[in-house]
Amino acid sequence: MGDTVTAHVDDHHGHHEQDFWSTYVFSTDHKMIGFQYLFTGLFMAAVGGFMAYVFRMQLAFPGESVPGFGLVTPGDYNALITNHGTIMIFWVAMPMLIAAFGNFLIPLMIGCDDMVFPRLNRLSYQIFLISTILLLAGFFVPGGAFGGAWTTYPPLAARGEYNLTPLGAPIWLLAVALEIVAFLLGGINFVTTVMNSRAPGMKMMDIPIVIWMIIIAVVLFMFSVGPLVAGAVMLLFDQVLGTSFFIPSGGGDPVLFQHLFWFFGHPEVYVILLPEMGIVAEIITVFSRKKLFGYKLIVYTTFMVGILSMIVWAHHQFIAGIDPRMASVFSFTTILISIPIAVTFFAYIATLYGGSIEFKLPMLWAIGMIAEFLVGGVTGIYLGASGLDIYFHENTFVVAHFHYTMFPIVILGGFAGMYYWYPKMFGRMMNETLGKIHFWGTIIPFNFIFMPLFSLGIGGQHRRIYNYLNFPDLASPEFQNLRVLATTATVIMLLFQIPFVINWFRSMKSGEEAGNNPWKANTLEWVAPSPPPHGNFPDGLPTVYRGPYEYSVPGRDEDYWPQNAPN
Amino acid sequence: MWEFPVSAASFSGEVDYLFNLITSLVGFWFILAEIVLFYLVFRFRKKEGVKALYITGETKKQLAWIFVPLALVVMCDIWIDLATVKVWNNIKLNLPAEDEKVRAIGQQWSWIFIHEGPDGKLNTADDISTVNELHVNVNKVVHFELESKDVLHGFSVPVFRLKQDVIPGRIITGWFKPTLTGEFDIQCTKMCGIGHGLMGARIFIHTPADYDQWMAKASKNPGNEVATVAMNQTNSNIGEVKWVTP
Amino acid sequence: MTAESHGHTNYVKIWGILLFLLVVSVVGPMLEIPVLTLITAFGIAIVKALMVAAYFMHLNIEKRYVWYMLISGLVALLVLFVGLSSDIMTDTGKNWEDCIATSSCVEQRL
Amino acid sequence: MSLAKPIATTREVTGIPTGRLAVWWVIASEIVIFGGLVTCYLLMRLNNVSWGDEASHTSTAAGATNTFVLLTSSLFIVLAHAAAEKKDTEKAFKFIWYTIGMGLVFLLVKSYEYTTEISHGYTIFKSVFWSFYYTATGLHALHVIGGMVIMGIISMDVKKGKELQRVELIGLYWHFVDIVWIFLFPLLYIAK
Repeated sequence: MGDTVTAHVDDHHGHHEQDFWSTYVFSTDHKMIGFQYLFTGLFMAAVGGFMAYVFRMQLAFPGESVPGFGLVTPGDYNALITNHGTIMIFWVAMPMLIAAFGNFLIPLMIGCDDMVFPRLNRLSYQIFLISTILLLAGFFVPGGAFGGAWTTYPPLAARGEYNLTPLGAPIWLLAVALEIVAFLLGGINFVTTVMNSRAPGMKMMDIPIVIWMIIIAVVLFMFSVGPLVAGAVMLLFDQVLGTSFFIPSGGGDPVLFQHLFWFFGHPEVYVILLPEMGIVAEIITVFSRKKLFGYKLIVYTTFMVGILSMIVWAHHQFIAGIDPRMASVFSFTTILISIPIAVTFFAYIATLYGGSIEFKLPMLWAIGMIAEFLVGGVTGIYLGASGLDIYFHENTFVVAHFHYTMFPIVILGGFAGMYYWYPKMFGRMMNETLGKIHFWGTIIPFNFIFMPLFSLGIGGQHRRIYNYLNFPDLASPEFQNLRVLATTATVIMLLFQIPFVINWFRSMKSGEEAGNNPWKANTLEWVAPSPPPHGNFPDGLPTVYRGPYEYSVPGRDEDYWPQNAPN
Repeated sequence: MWEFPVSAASFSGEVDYLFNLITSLVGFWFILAEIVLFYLVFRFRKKEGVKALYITGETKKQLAWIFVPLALVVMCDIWIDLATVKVWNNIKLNLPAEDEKVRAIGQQWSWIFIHEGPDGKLNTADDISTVNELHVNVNKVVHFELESKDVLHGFSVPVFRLKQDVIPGRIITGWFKPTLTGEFDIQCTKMCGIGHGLMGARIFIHTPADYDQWMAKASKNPGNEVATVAMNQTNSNIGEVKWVTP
Repeated sequence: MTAESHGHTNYVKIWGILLFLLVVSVVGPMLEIPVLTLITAFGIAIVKALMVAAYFMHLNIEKRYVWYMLISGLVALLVLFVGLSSDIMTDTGKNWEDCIATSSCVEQRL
Repeated sequence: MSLAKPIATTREVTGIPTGRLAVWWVIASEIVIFGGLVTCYLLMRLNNVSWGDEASHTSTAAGATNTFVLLTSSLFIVLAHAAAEKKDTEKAFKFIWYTIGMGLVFLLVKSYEYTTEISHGYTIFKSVFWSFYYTATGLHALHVIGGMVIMGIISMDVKKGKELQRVELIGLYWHFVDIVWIFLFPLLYIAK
């Protein structure tokens, strides 16, 4: 995997490790663990992006050698799409949005010096790192990496003679299981920290939204992942020992695994979505100098989202052979869940009303995220409607839909967070011009990648196909042009990540000094020095006097009112 | 672009109607939300000396700005729900009386279709097995039984707007009624291994006369010979693609 | 929670009750009455679990929301059970049947 | 790497000590893991009447013995906890090791059971019931082993009079493992 982005991230990672070990590698400091997660996540994003480049090239120019990879065989293609999905969900979205931001922000934002269990925290990252190495090792074992789609449906995933990757499949599963264990450990740490270690005076309703959302996401994760852990153990036994939990000829039931997977898989979407919604909430309030519209309402609806997201999972299986009567129930709950999500988005839009909006970089990304996520949100209705899902299931319409949700969430939202907290992380500001080039160079090609997929999906193109020219109805030149368009946009978008890498590292050395509170924000992390030293608050841990969103309060000279200011 | 393939089954029009209904409803809300978002963003740009308003969003009057649109959204949701359940039930729950029956068996990586032979019954000696070719009569209700020999497959006919996963160990029954003659794609829509991308078949919708002609020709090779021979061919083709770079 | 509060529980007595329940749950099924088996086996398991949770784990004097935490896990499982029951717990559903249970599998048909 | 606890660990906003709160969350997440397995088992068992015959080959006597052993070990660890709260380190140490001993007995009975069953041909491959049987009891046995190891480590600190609150924490975990067994016993052994 040797594209430029990867190399950059990797180099710098190595550079960290040259410094003495206890500061950078075996640190128990929550900020350093957050960085470790962040850099691992960014590295894996580059790997996943490279995979996307390879298989998009194969689709646009089937059978031709892909520069930087070579010829793509069907097995390679399956392995690439499978691992692209796995990596982007489990090794990019989860570590970046939850683990990295959670680790970095939770102690700072609730005003304490570290996580409650620093060593557990370190262990969580180490397990995560092992799982990362294990996943990538899958590419180098005989038979190659697992290629049965990230959903690992048995029997395909359960038997080497079906998937032809007898080593790749268990390695993949083991990596995912370890990664889940890492996040369970980290999650327990997060929840305990926020419940028990808030700054004096910080009541439940004084917690910044992003922390609320991370915690609800973590709890949701904990309650939904259990059956999948059990299912993963069962599947691993099927793979390695040869039991028949999910093999019909041995008395098992393949549909059972689908249920276990999606019982976790659907809440997982919200596990990723919620922290990112929190990041956006922080950013839009700061850059519009407005109090968040309906703080309590948002907290309650987030709980609703969490609860509802546990009862919608089977909409991934409408046509998977489940009892068709269940489809109507799940169709109903699915469309129901749009209600609390709509409330949150309406509240965000309402927050902008009457604001004093300044388009600094983080705000640009946050507004971009809201605007683009709406596309993903409304196209979800098409798929949640069981009648229409008959057509759109396993269709590139689905691919376009979830990239329109996941991409704004993970990439646009993730960048929003990184641009917003960069001054706190490294004490310096990022370059605005490079950042704007990065923004427009990401968001415009993004639409040109996935709008064609909507169009192709409506035209009947199905997913996970190595070469569409094998299907006479899908081989028309118009369709092929759309595929080439999407591929070109992919390449352009990936190239436009270079300004970000340059900006990130250049600003670290030569950016403008940020000071403690460059954005004039209220939350506690901006009280600490930038970057915060070990222990976070050298002047003593803060006490909280008010909620986090008291911007432009009438009668005050300044338009912000930090949570820790006594008056 | 942005259009469905031809509509070739009795129920595919309903799916298209559902698509248009949802597009108009969510399209309205989507455009409205984007307009409001961008209007607010540009209307309330930072101006020197103008301080932002202080709105908590916790009074009833302010919350009305959220709940009134929400109530309207919920009404649209219910509308969509009712419409979709109707379509779903028609395609997946109802089984109109059958005119002919066909069995589709998925395997890695081809489809075997077992047609009723001249006697009009399945499971008899004159059944016609074909590989990757499904032959049906136009304007006849066809029941299909889906089975799989190994892993999950997906039986999808885009022109019918029909899709159903095939599960080993289960027999899943469904129906369609073709309304157009012609030759169209059948896709496998569930990842089924290395040859998934090659697992396509064709459906031939015949007029009754053509159908009889086809059957007369096909029943000269009764039994499973056709299937077995063609099956081996398919597998060896895939083998080539798999191990020798294309 | 303090040492005094624990002093009120006689752990050995609780243990005695648990052992008695264990004996009942083993002897109950020997009568071979299905309903009684269900009650003695699973009803008593629930009682035993609750007793261990309440007295040994001190949930009886723990903050209320720990109960809620644990019970929400069980509620999630209940949801899972209900959602899966129409698929996994039956041989036949609307328009599908389990061909292994009805012994009409593919191999026999080809 | 400093071993000094951060101030965060000493805060107690909820009124539950941090360690105990964390163990409750561990238990909550374990409930869904074991519960997920048991739910799968129940669903498939209710669909497969024949599993009752398979279950009749499990040894109720061994299962009952193990239930007795685990209940007793639960008593020991709660007594250790009570002793630790009274700062009676000697007694706490003693009861922790009684618990570990009970864990050992449990594992011995379990391995005897496994040996007998496997030698009679009831291996993990025999049927899905046996797959579930070995998976569930194996996963549970792993928890027992893990609990014993942690107890051993904790007992060393307890002897020195340090970190006495950890006796309660491992106790909570141990009781949870006990409760899992309380449910596995009727599910796998009694119901025939």
